[in-house]
Amino acid sequence: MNMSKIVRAAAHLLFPAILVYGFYIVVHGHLTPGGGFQGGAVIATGFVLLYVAFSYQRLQEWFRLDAFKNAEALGLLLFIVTALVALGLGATFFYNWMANTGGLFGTPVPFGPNPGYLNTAGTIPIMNIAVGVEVLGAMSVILFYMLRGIKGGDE
Amino acid sequence: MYLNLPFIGAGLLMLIGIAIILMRKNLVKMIMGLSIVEAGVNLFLVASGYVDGGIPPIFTAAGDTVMVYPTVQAMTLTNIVIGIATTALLLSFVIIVYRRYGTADVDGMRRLRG
Amino acid sequence: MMDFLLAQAPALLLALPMLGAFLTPVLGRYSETGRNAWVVLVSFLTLVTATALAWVVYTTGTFVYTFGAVSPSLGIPADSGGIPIRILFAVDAMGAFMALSASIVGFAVVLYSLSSVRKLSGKDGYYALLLLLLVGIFGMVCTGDLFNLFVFLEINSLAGAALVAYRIDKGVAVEAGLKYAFISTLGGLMFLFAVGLLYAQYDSLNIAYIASQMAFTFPDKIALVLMIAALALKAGVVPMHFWTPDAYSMAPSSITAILVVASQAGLYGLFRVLFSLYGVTMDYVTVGWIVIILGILSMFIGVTMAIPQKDIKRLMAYHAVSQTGYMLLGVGVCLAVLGDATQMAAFGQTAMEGGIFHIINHAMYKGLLFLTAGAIFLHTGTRNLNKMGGLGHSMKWTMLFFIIGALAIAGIPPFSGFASKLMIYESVFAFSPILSIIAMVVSVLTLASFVKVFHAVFMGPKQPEFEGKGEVPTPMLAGMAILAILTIGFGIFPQQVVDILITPAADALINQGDYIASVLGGMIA
Amino acid sequence: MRKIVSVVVLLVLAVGFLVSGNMLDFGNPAESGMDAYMLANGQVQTGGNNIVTDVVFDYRGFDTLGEATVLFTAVLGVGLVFRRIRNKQEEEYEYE
Repeated sequence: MNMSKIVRAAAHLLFPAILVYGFYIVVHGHLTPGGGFQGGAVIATGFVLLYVAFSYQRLQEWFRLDAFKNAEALGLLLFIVTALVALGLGATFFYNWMANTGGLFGTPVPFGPNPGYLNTAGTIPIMNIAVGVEVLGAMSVILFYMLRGIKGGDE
Repeated sequence: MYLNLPFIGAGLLMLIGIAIILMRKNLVKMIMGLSIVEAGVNLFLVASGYVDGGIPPIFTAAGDTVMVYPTVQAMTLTNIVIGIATTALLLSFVIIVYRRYGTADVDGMRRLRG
Repeated sequence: MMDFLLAQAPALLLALPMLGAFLTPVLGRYSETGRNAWVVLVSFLTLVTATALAWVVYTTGTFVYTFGAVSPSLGIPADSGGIPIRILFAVDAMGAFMALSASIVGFAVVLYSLSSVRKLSGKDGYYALLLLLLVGIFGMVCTGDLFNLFVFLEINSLAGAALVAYRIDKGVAVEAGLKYAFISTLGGLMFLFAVGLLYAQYDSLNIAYIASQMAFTFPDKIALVLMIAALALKAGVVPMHFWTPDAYSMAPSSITAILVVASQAGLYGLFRVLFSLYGVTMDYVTVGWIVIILGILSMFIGVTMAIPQKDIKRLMAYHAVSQTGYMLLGVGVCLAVLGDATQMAAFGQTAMEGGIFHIINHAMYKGLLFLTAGAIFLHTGTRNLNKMGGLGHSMKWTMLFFIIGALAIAGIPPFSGFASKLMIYESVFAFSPILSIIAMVVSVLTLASFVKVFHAVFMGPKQPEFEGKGEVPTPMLAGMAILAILTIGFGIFPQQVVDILITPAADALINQGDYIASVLGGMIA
Repeated sequence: MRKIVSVVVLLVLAVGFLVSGNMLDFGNPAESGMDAYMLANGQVQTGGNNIVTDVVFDYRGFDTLGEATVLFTAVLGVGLVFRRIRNKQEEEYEYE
């Protein structure tokens, strides 16, 4: 059974919107509610939407499983390397070595309500993006494997 | 003025979940019961950090009022992701077991003696 | 470089296997040998880091490492009024001791599985999950933070369950993995509810801080019961041991050896909760007796269920449950007399040392026995004792290792099992004679069942269908040799091992005040 | 028999959960200063407005690394369970 034209057109339109919204949540994690995990999960729903609207075979044509595995490994490596750099700088594991240093994401933030500037919070945005990519990859790999398991794929 | 209702609700959720696990035979239903227990624990965690009249602890365009405890929400976030991971793994095992035994019933596959 | 390793040992102990696990699937796609070399390198470096950590802890006392602070020992920020804010590792003698034994068995298992898994598929996942299982064990063993203990408990359960379900073609192993994952997750959730209860009352997740503020109210009692249940379930103690025989027998033998250490990490968590979190604030006599009863039950039911078993690995799994009973008995006796200085000096200290010494001994000889069972399985393709026989002719080394393991588990003098069991017998006899007699009877039954296994597997005429295959390849023998040498070494020099390794570990657990002081920097609120 | 055991277990757990839950005071949790410290210094020390994200990635960042590892373990487990067995040679061992 496959979906009607309307659903497929809607899916085509909605998928980019989901991607943009998901990355918004990931990147603004330290300013608004959200963060790496929530944003990654939102983006993963975009792939589920494509699977529901189109068939599993079409999904396999568009995305290779290895691409998601690479995304996952990249996200995790970026996360642990960002934490390990603090070790290199003589502080402890997971020290926020970019906060309040004025560089990228380094603008100091005074206490109290403020409209929220993107260029703050040291390593937190980097870790947010790393975890967002990792969760995006992980959820999609789980989706692909379970679909292959249910559909018997090309076993 | 909430008379500890959230804690009672969390306890009831956990009891319902454990009751489902003990009473039901179908594996998929037992995994649903496990998710209900997890939801109960999450509710209990978030409720244990609530401060009367507190707002979420985000300073972007926020008033200078009482704020809710942040640590508990970080714990709940972690527990939700762990819930996703365990449920995904358990369901994958159930798919394989169903394909090999033809049934997802706990009694049907008693090949492993206790 | 050397002082960098020593200063950052706890962080490196976790970061190295994690980095190894993340890179293994990526390397695996390009070159098979490259990935194997990478896994061996990572597990060896982890062994080096664990020894460095143990050396630092044994020379300079508890190692407090704070994650995210400017310097490792800055556990309590100056302006926080004596409250630990960040996650901190409080690696005392007991934690370092467990981390050391886990890394030794881990390295032996990696060497062993180089050849035992060579012909199977999915090796990337296998090696990455093995490293993650090690990460789970190290995290549980070193942490000083309750929620951190829960997170590593979950890594431990998931990695273990996925590895138990490694042989997916027959479906039985997947069912064992399902049962193991299900029960462990339920236990983890109960543990998290207990952590939530403690957080709601003390607004902190740090073991030392909660211990200093502990008022043992009713929710604390519930939290204690839930934690004992969840961690005893993870350790495979009797009322909740249903997953142990299935998981240990269905998993590949190399994984079973490390699963034994994983369940001992659960046992360590139980001791940490009993001694460091609650300690003297709870009525330790009743809780001590509960632990003793759990120990006796585990011992007795474990052995009686083991005698009639046909499957060699299921038999050994039940023996693992019964040996865990010995550890619980020793530590339970010490807990029961925790507050009473005279009895503690008389036999409580030796009971505790016997229990802890038994942990590392059990990890060594039980791991050795499971690795020999794996070698036999690789050779004969079956685990049914009735279908084997006459293997002694063709598998000389495996037979030797099996003899060492069997005699050690039965507590025969020259081997390590005897040293720790003797300490347990002496001290438990002074506490109450009946328990000691039960322990001795169980030990005799253990010897009986292993003689039966030895006879069924190695003696008898040479079987025709096992003709072709000779001894197992050398990496497997190397893995087994490491554990065998340690089993003999701990058996021949028990007093030195006890004085160097075990006594500081027992002291670290017993006097809770030192633990709190070392973490809170003496500022007990 | 199984029904009686599960009912007894449920009752015991019911007492444990509900009574201990009810003894806590919803609305004003314990006050040890840890959360107050994070609320007061979260912005200044880490620079992020969302204190929960500060806790998740900076104060308790190690938990989040552990949790990302849990997700990675689950993916490896699922990948291991659904792999395709190429050589049939693995199949011919016997479970009693």
